Amino acid sequence: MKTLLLKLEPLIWFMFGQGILIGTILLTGWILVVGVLMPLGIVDPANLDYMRARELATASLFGVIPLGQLILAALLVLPLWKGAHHIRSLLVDFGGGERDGIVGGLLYLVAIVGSGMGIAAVVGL
Amino acid sequence: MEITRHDIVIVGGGGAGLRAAIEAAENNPTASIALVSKVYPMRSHTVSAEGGAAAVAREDDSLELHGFDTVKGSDFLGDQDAIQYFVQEAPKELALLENWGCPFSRNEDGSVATRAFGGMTTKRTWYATDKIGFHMLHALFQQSMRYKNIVRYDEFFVSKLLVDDGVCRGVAALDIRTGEYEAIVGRAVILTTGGGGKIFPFTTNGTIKTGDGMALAYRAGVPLKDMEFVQYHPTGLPGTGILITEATRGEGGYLRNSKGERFLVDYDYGVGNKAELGPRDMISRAIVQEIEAGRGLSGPYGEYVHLDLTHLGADTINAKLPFVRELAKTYVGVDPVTDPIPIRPVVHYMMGGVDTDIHGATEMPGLYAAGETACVSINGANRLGSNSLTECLVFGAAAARHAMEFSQGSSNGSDAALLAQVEEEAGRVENLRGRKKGGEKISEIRRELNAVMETGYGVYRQQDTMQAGVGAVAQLRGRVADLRLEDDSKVFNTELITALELTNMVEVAEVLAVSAAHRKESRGAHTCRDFTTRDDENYLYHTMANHDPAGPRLGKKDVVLGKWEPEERKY
Amino acid sequence: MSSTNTGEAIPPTQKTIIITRFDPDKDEVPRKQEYSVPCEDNWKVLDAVNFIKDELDATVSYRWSCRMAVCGSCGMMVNGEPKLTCKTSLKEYGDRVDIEPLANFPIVRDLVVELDGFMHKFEAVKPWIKRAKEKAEDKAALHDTKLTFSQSTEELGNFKQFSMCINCMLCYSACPVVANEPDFLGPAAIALGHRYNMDSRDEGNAERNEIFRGEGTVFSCSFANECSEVCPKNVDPAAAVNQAKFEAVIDWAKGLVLPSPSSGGSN
Amino acid sequence: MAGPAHPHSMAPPKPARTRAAPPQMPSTWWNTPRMRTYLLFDATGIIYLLVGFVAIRMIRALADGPVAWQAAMQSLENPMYIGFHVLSLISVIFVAVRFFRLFPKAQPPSIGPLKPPPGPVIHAALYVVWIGVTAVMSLALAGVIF
Repeated sequence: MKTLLLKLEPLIWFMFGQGILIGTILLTGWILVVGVLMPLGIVDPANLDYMRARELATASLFGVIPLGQLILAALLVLPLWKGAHHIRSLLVDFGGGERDGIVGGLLYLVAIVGSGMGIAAVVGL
Repeated sequence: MEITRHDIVIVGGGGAGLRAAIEAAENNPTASIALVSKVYPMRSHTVSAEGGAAAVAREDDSLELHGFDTVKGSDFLGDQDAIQYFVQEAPKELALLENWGCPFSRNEDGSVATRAFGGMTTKRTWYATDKIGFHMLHALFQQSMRYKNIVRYDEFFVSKLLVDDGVCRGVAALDIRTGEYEAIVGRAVILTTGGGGKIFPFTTNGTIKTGDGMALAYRAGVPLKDMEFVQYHPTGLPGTGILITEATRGEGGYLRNSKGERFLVDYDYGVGNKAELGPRDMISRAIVQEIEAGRGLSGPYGEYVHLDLTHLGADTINAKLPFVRELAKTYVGVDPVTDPIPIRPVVHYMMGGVDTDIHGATEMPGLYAAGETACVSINGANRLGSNSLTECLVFGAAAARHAMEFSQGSSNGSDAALLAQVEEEAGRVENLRGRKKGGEKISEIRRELNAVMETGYGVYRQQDTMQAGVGAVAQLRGRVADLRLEDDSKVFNTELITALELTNMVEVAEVLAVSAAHRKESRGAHTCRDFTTRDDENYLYHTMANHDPAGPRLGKKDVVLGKWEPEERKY
Repeated sequence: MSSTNTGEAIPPTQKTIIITRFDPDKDEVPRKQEYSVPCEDNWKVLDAVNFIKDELDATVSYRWSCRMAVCGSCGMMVNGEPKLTCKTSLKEYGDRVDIEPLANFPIVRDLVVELDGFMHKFEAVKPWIKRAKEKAEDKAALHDTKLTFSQSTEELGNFKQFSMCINCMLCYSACPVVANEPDFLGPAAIALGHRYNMDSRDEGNAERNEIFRGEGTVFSCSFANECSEVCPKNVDPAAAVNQAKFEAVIDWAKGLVLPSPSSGGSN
Repeated sequence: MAGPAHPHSMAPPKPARTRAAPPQMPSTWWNTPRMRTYLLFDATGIIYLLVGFVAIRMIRALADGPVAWQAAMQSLENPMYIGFHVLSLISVIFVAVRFFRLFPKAQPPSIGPLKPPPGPVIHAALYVVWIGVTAVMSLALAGVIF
């Protein structure tokens, strides 16, 4: 497992990099509005009713580029890779050096599964 | 007792040792080269060199000019054949160093930049901002890692040369980490262990500069040459003795006395219009005279003068002298951009050393030496700044070539005889370890030795203090045999190593004292108040000191003169 | 007795220096020993340790040499932080100074740690100028008659910072990954490899990047940035490691697109 | 918390000549302010993973139709979710601040002929992009724009 991980480290680190950079930038607005302001009623949830949500989610640029879905996919998938990678290094930092192969593999599996679900959901819109 | 056999054994992992190892390994890929060092090679004191390394580089320069500067700088005591060979090989060696990755500072056109240095008529000192020694040592060390036939013995202390029917065949080395002795045997040995500045209290040298190689050769019966010539670098920080490179003056720094005068210009100290860029011995003497004339400043660590860089501006200082700025701020709390640095002359280099010929060979077959340990004598009575690093490269390589040649032609000698010597040496040192019955304390003897050397053999010397010094050091040599050691442990016993180093220091100091006391003239770094002129009729020779239980026996060796006749040394 | 530049004398202050002692033949586990030392005002931590060795207890063992922060031998943990003791002023500490051997290294004796592990990683990154062509036919690259390579000040600037490493190993003591992954190459070794990768005279990038992606990979680094915080020569190894990651990704991607001929051979 | 440091980390390739298993100081590297910040930074990984999955749940609900979407939005009003999302907001900001501080350092001196802009410029650019995108997305989600 460790050798497989070793081979894919560059790709994993690249995904982590996008996760922390683009993920953080995209997540902030989403958490602020959908996660905090609307549930607290500061912003009226009706502004994001079903029709509005779909409209945003399926918005496209010049009718060609599915911008809404692309941003949504990034928002769903990228944070998972930052999460998986950082939990892995956290566990290594707490003496998990030997088991890193298995633990790392599992975490990235979760990220892959999550990515699959995310992309499936976005495509299914 | 382990015995390991190699083709050649190199003692000392600094500039000269690493260059020798690389030369031997490169030319003989099948040969096995032992590199024995008492510290990890990247800790060797070469690391602290700052200014630069000299070699002809510019169009307006010539080998002839570099040669003449070196001869004149040596006050005509340097062997002119060796100097000729040195200046001729220098550019090739520094180019090789550059090819191995040394990050030299550059000109606009991408070629290596050169700067002015003391006693040099043109700019020929290749530099890497102000950390040439550090960059050179690391480039050499990393380059040496490329050769699998270099076998490193890190943190092994060599306490005895193994001599078998007159031929040097290896070393008895104490593995500091385990406390066990090992016989590291080869068909030739090269000593590259550097100088012995720590016999003086106030020196730029690190604590590992205890003259081990010189003492090893001396005890083995090989003469030490010109030991009386000790270079005082004009600019060292008071208290710590940390070196402030001559490059500060090369880049235009001024020396000022307490009245702010540029005393090298306002008064005549024989340096003419070179002023701050005169040779080191003259500038050090000028500073001492300024202090004695009452125009010095006083501080917690004695009298000093100012090295003023403020007019160079922050950009030049940060670009060319960043390490100097860091040192001044860290160790004397002065920022050279805004305030002058307190400096005073400090022991820096020993021109003398193990007597070798132009190939690095000593009188004893199979024993070679290079670098500050050796005295090929290209430096004579005073070394010009930035010649030393190049000397390490040129003669490190030369010694390696000739040592390999010698080793190919000679037989192995009997392991039994060599092992017997190592066993005997191991026994001797084992008695020393944790020797509670001694009456002398290491730090006490070191302090006394330092005091004797400071009073007797400073920038200005005179017969009475030197004669007194000879007696005092001889007495110390007797007392150092009666050391009391607290630490009886086997592993990493640094007290035992310090005791062995102290013995080396006392022996080297005695040779220096006797050699200095006999030279009744003023030449280069050896300046007497009672014999103020240079006396070429009676003293134009190399002082040779041979080991003798009663004390060093002096002899003479002719200076190899050449196209430059000794003349009055005026700048 | 030392004094400020204005001359009035400052008396030494008495400080308690706690030194970790360990002799493999005598002690099972490292123990602490306290010494009371009269410390001068401008002393560095190393001066206090030297005073103890010379005057109080000659059996204390530690490494030091240049006392001007350029040889890198005297790295120790001072009050829990990796420091170069020859550069750290005693004034920064109260009257109790706890000196331990460098963290994350096996102890040989007292304050002396085992360096072979580090040296092995050091040599693993092939820290030397590698040229594709041997010297002879390499003349074109050399600068006319002076047989040196031509290198602009800007090219020199690309790697100069990473070439300032004095191998003091403080970054290895500060790095959490070194503490938990023994085969991680470590900050200084990667910075050195990166230094050669960034040197315009070197052509060994491919080989070194392979090493960076192999065992003890640069990707183990979790960018704690502690190595750059403790580095006494601001080499900024964290920058080197993360730049090396960036290069390794590009190299890896290139490897997928156009499988390059294996560049083994020249050592 | 952290177990003792790995007994043989940095162990020499050949066993130490002094003893089979040389001891090592138990290193408590983690209890300094900088290291606690770093560990917290890594710990936000858990938050990112969970936020990601919550978002996936929301979008799957959107795909299932208006009733599912409405229920999903309703479920976010549960105080547990609100607490979690407030914590996520803090985490995201904390990550941004530390990551943007370190990001310029990781830029290679040159990408081919291009020279990345100096540190502070990258630093400022990152903040501008982050705040800009957050503003646009927030306004969009809140129905103010688009």
